[in-house]
Amino acid sequence: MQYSLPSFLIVSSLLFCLGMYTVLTRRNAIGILMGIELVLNGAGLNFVAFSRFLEPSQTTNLLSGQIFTLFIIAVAAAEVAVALAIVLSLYSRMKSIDVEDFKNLRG
Amino acid sequence: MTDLIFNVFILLTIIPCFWVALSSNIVHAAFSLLITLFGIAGLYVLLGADFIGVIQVIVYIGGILVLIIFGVMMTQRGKLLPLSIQLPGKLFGAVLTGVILAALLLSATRTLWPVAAVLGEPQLTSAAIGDLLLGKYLIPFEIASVLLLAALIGAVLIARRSVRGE
Amino acid sequence: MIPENFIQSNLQGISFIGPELILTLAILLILLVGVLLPYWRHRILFTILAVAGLAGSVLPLWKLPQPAPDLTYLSNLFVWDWLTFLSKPFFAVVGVLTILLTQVTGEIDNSEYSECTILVLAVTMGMMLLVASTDLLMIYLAFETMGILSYLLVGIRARDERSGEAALKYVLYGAFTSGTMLFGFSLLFGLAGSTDLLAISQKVAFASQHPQDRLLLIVAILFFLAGLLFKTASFPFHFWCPDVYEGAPTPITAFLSVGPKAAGFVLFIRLFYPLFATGHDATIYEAVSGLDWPSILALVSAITMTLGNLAAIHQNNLKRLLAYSSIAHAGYLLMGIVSLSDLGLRSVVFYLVVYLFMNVGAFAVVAMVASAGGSEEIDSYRGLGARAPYVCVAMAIFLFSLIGLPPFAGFVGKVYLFAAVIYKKIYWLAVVAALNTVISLYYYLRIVKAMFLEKPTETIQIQVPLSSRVLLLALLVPTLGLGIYWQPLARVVSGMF
Amino acid sequence: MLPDHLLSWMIFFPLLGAGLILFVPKRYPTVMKGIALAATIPPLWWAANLYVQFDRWGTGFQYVEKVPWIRAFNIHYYLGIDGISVPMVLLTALLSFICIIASWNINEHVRGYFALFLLLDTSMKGVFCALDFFMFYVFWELMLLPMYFLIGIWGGPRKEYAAIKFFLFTLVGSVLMLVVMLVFYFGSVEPATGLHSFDLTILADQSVHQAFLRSHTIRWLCYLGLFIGFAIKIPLVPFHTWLPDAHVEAPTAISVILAGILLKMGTYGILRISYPLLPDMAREFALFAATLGLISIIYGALCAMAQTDLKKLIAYSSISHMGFVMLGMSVFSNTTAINGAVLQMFNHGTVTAMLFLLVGVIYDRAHIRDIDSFGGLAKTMPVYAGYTGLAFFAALGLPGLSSFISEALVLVGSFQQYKIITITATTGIILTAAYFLWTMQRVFLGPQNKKWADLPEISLREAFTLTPLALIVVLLGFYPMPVLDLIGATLKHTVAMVVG
Amino acid sequence: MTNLIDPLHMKNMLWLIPCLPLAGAVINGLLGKRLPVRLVHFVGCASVFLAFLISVAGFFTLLGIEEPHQRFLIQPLYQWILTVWHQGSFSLQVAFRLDPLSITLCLVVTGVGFLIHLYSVGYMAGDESQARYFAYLNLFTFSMLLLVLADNLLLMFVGWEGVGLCSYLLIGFWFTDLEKAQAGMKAFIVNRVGDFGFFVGLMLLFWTLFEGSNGTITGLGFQQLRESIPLLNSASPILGVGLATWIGLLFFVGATGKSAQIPLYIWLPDAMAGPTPVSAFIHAATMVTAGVYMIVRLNFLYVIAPAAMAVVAVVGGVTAFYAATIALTQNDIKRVLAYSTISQLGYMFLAVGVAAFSTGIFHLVTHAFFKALLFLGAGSVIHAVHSNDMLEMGGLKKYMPHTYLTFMAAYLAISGIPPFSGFVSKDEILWATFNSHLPVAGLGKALWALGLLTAGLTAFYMTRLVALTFMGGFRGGLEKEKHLHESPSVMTFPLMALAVLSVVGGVIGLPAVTHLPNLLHDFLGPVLSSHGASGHQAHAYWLELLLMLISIGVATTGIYLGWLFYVKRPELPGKVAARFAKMYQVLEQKYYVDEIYQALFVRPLLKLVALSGRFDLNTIDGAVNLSSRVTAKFSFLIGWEDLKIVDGAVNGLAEIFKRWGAALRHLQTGKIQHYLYSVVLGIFGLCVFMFLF
Repeated sequence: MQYSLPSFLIVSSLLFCLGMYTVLTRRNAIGILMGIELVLNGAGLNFVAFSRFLEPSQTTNLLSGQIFTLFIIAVAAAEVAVALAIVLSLYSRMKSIDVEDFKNLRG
Repeated sequence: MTDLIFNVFILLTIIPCFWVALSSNIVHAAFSLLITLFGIAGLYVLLGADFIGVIQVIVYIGGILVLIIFGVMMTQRGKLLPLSIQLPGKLFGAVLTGVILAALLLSATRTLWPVAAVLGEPQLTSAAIGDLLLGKYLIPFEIASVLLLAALIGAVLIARRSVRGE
Repeated sequence: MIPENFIQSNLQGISFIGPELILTLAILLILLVGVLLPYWRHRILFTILAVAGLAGSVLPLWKLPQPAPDLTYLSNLFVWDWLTFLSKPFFAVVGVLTILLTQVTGEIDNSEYSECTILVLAVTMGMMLLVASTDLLMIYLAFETMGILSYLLVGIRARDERSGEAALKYVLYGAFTSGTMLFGFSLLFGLAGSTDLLAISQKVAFASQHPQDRLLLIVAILFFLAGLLFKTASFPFHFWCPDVYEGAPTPITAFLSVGPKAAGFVLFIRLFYPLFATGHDATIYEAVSGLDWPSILALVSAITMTLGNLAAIHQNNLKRLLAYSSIAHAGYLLMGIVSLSDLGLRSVVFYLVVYLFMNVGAFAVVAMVASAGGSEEIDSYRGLGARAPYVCVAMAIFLFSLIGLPPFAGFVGKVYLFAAVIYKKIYWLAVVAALNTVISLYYYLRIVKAMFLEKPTETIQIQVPLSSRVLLLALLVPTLGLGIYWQPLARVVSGMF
Repeated sequence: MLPDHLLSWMIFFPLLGAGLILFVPKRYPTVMKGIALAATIPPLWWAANLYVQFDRWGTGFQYVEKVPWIRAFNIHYYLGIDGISVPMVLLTALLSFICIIASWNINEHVRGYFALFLLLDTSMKGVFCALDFFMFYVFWELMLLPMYFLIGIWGGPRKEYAAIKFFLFTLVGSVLMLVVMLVFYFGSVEPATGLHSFDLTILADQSVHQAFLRSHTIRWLCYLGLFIGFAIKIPLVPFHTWLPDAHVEAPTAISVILAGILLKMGTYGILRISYPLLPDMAREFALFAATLGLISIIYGALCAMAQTDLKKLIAYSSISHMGFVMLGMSVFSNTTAINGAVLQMFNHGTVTAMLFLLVGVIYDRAHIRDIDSFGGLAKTMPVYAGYTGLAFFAALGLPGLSSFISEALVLVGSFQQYKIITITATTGIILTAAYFLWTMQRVFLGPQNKKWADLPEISLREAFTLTPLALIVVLLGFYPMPVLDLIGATLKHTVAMVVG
Repeated sequence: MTNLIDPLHMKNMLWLIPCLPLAGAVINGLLGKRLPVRLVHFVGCASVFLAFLISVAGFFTLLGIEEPHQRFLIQPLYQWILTVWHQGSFSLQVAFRLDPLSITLCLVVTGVGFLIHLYSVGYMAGDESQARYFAYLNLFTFSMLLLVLADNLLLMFVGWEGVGLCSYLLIGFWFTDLEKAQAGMKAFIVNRVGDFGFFVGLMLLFWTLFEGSNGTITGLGFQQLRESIPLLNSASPILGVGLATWIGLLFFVGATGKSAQIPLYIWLPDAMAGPTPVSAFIHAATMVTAGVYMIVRLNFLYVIAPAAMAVVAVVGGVTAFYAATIALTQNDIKRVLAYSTISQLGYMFLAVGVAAFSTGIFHLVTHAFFKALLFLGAGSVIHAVHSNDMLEMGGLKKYMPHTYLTFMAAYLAISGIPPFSGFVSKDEILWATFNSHLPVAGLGKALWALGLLTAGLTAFYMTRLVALTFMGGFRGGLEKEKHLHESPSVMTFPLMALAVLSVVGGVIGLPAVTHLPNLLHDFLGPVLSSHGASGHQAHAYWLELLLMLISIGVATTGIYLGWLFYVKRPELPGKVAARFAKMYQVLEQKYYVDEIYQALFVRPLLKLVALSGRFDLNTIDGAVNLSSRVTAKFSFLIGWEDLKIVDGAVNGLAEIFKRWGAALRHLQTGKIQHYLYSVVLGIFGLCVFMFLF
């Protein structure tokens, strides 16, 4: 593939969709979490790629794309921490992280 | 040369990624994710975002992924369960994902992105990013820290109980 | 090197986010008290600190200049318009009510209490920031602050399995949908090369003229909707809602049902409108050319309210019932969004205000009854009217208001929303909403029926403490008052758009 | 003597009483009842004064009060009465007063009962006096709440079902009305101010309607929405199933209010809102409405005949009688029918109130209402039988009693426009006679049933509630002009407006 | 006295005629229980007597007016109904009209009424609810007088239904007997069927005139109707039949109800369940003649509707004959008299049908006398025997001489023996029928023959009645025989008074052949349309005489046969009955008309009623069941087969929602996986819609 914007977009789309597929098909809560990470990384790659390839202009700063990715990483960290805390707390009681086991709330 | 490196990194990103999605072993999946994230860090560097690449390695791999792997390890004690759902569900998921992928690819290639006619030389971004973070993005930066702090407090609260085994 | 003017403008702009800063201070204070004075871990202390923080956060607002639609600050990250100005007290009230509700009910343990107040304050701060933001990055950050911390709030009662399950569902669902929305953000950034909403909206308007770009816009809109409809608990992204609402501690449920939901709707106004609608001047908006999302949203609105109402009929758990009711109300609120007019936006804001009081009121009663020895099941409400008349009358008023019967505020809110769609001549939606009102009557009345029309199955006396009664009164007054004379609020809302 | 803002006083005075009742300690139920009674007397006095002082020849609204309420929506606190409102207000005031007395034996949740009753009283009077569509709607809906509780808490064995059915049905009607109301709001522009308006007097001016409100489809749909809303309340036959249930389960006084006043609101609404706002559609729907009226008359009578529950029978008879009102209101070639219809509203209010009070009397004693389980009661309770006979004969339209005049006027008037329908409707009077007499026979005549041989005769209090109504029934039977001259001018105006 | 009969003065007193009995009714009805019985009697009788006196004064007042066409007094009391619209109005007054026709009826009603009130004092002695009885009776008198005196059709209708009410109340006077109560109900409902016709006729009449006169006709006053009736001729016919005919027929339907003609006569025999004085007063003398009165009152309408007249005549004639045949076989004394009443009413309709209005009224008056007498006599007998069954009577003449003698007077009158009143009036009817100009050729003669035959039958069954009751030996058993006694004088006095009237009543309408003035005819003349004079041309005295002789012959034959059958050879009836067993049975069972009506109308109606009742209960169920089927489909589609759809006993609209709600709940599976799928599916679905729109 060429070093061009579409190539990166294709990669990021693949990341996004594989992440989505992971989210859909995993029964393991942490597995689903990994899928979500892929989705986030797809978005992050998009931002960085755009900040590289777009036409710079007077009014906007393309670096904001990179900054965005920075924040995505920070948010992802918080998210993973929270999600893992929840998963672990559930695991300590239920001895399971299979999402199929968590269906007491329904109807 | 650049293209070669570029393609290597792409493969480094995408192939383990499939593993993440399809592997039947959660540990394999976790390590595949590690490789993917490395690949993405490489792509960042190739895109001239050296700072982000570094952060990706330090925070994402050094922090988040370690956390995930830690989680995986901690939760492997119980009964071994099928990692994924049944085949029909998978197929259905694959179809849906495929459709959305098609839409994304189509839009990625068709859209008239306002790309620069001539690709500028990549520049070092650390300084500029630092300026922005202490300038325009100072407030978001602070807010992110509040978020992390609060998330930390909450996560500790919840996890503390689980460690105590209540 | 930091440019001088950055510092200058930051210093000026910081005063605009005074409320958030005060909240942060309060958070730190609570944290310090919690850590340094472990023997002082009394609920009331944290409550006072948190309420003081929230109350104090509103004070700076009156020192600030007159809001204006184009008054942005902090490098265009935020805007200082009437919506921002009024949302901050709104969310402060949401926070105060939540804190007080946590205080008067015993659902949150003392050991979790300080963390709980911190998280509530932080989420409130996130919501305040969210409504002020006009930059994708800021929106994302605030959105996630609100989201991630509310996952924690749902799971805070760690001793409870249902709480944990709810938190897990919430976090996975929320992270996935917000990730999807983020991907949509990234696509729009690619189109505009900027994270500033104004800049993006110009590009979108421009791009919508090109057939090649339409697919991208559609994808972006759909990804945006995934996030927004998730936050507002609308079909087809509502599935998390009943489970999370049921599993979460009741005060938190009340909080989620008004706070993040309101933030989601404000985000529609703040994010979705500028990007995908044009023509603010004419008091009527239009969808950007070629993208008929209003029709889709109208459909979503109709399905949401019908689904919420129908599914609520069979619920025996009051929290779950109210969760479905809140889905239905999201459907009603979407009518205001669909109408693409100033009247529609006003109606959304108006409805959110009255919804705050009546819905928190209803949840408050649920929490109080549960903590006074009853349960959340409808069975424990049988004959309650005779045992706890004050609480039950209050509950009945909240429920009638939720149905939308005069002379309660919910009725006026509904009139606003109906007016909005009828103004835009979307009659079918008005009729669907009207019939939904009838369906909703059925399940709301089930509760009223249980309380007043049925004989008690048990004879335990329900004692509701004075503090709870005062809190209920504080919720009753606006619920009733705004139903009889809402001109002041109407004027405020009219000034916003 | 009379206060300023007479209508406001009349409407809200009971509400003051309700507020006062809330503060009476629980151990003084009689005080609560006394307050409730006291709260209905001044409105009755004012209503009587209103009746006397009302200018019979004026076609406009009188005793008008208009204050801006919600400027944002151009909503006004707007009260006023015309010839159609006055008899309804009078009837409301009278029946409220009577019903409080009839409720004297309520001993369960006394505070709630009387407070809710007075709230109901306020909302009913409000409906009959409101001239702002929004206000009308508020009062209209407000009525549902106390009614729901009054049926649901103090009702019979299936009270929950009946109460919710009542609520659901009527709410269907009112939400449709809400939609139509907003369509009218946006569809009209007040010429003086350029604002949209809820003012019924302004909306009645067809020239304020904007272009889209002139479209036939919109008008047709609007009329249909209003019509369904009101038809449920009346109730016309396909929309009537809530009524028998509600009546059977409601306590006596509430049945009285329900049949005596609430049903009239449907027809009142048509006169007050549908006709003035959409006169062209009123003409277009007239045949349809008349047909529904006819179906109600015949079908109601047939169903009444099939009943074994006394209250249900009367409930169905109400459907039948309200059918006459609808039939009469659908005639625009003369005013005889519509005069008869409005008179029938008043007469049915008094007659059916008597009927329900009478059923209450027997139910209080025997605790059943099954027609076939009685027999020979005329021997046991001759005075009671006398009152019942009067009420029954009034209900079956015996000449010399009030309903005859109104039904005759309706029939005579309708005959000009709808020959076949009217002739078929006239057969209704045979059916009505049949089921009332049959009931009379099964309950009162025949050999004395030993089981009920020692039922006590009607009490003085009960007689006191019945006597004023009986007097009105007889008086208006011989001399209906007191009502006819009240409504005549207004209805002439109404018909002229509809005919255009 | 001169003051009293001053027209101006009289005019203002008219209201007293009906209102005095009303006052009596109110006093007795409301206070009766607390008043001493004597006072109740006094109030009851005196109020009617006073009304009678005023009527007499009114009669003389009218006579005192020179010009016959000015002989009417109208007292407007108050505006009754007024509705005004732009093109017209509907205005009715409560006003009383005293003219020769109404005064005639007034005198009969108050006069005979007073006698019967008096009689009742004796007859009802000892009954515990006499106050109620007298209140009803007074109320009836009031209603009847209202009917008679009313100046407009609707007011007349008030009286018309009022008498029906009182009839209902009095038939079911002894309501603890369920059969009696049912008889009352039957009477009222059958009358309502007639009233339906009356009312529709009234509406049709008003609107036809209203439209014909471009809105200048605003009321139903008789004077106005009379003047404007030609407008009916210019109205376009309905179904090819002129409006006058339609209206005439509709009113006649009303008349058949009230006056017990075919096909609505069935209530009258049952109405005998009431106390006998009631039967005498209401169901013989006055109320049942209201139909005749009404048609005579509307004579101006009927004369322009010959077809309607013909129908009236035919129905009258046939009813006369038909009822007489039934009367032949009845054993209940009151039933015989009831059928006889129907039969005699048939004569009256025959008379008015052939436009001999005054003759109809004449027969009405004489019939009132002799039939009241017959009933009162029968009442006296029943009072003594305590049974209605003639087979348990016999030989009463020696125990009850006064009753017997007075009864004989009436008997001869009804049988048509000259010079008794009945003969005069009946013969006048037959003569008028013979002479009539009905639209169908020969119909008049045929009806005459039928009338003649009926006269013979009448004489026969009356003879049978008299023979079974008074002749021979007592068949009621010894125990009863001991208690046989003559009635008290308060009962016999009215009998005597009526007997005198029955004998001499004929003088007011002497036939032309006597060359004496026909007083009644002349008196009524101004009220009647000129056309009605057809029966009295000054020609063919020989023919009239001949016919008179024939009718006398027929009557005597009838009497002779009756005497032969029931006195001379009492075994004959049984033989004849055995010979014509079928026919006898049909007659005895009154042609099975009650049963036929039951099958034709009552049962289908009850079926319809039951059907409606069930339908009403089930409509919602039906809707719910439909929706449940839809729901079942829906749940099948989404793959949750376990969703139980409860068929059957469900009620309430809410059930529909409930079921959909239940179906929807299954979407909320609680599985995170499904929820995550829903996100992607949601995006996908919205995408599809986006492209569709």
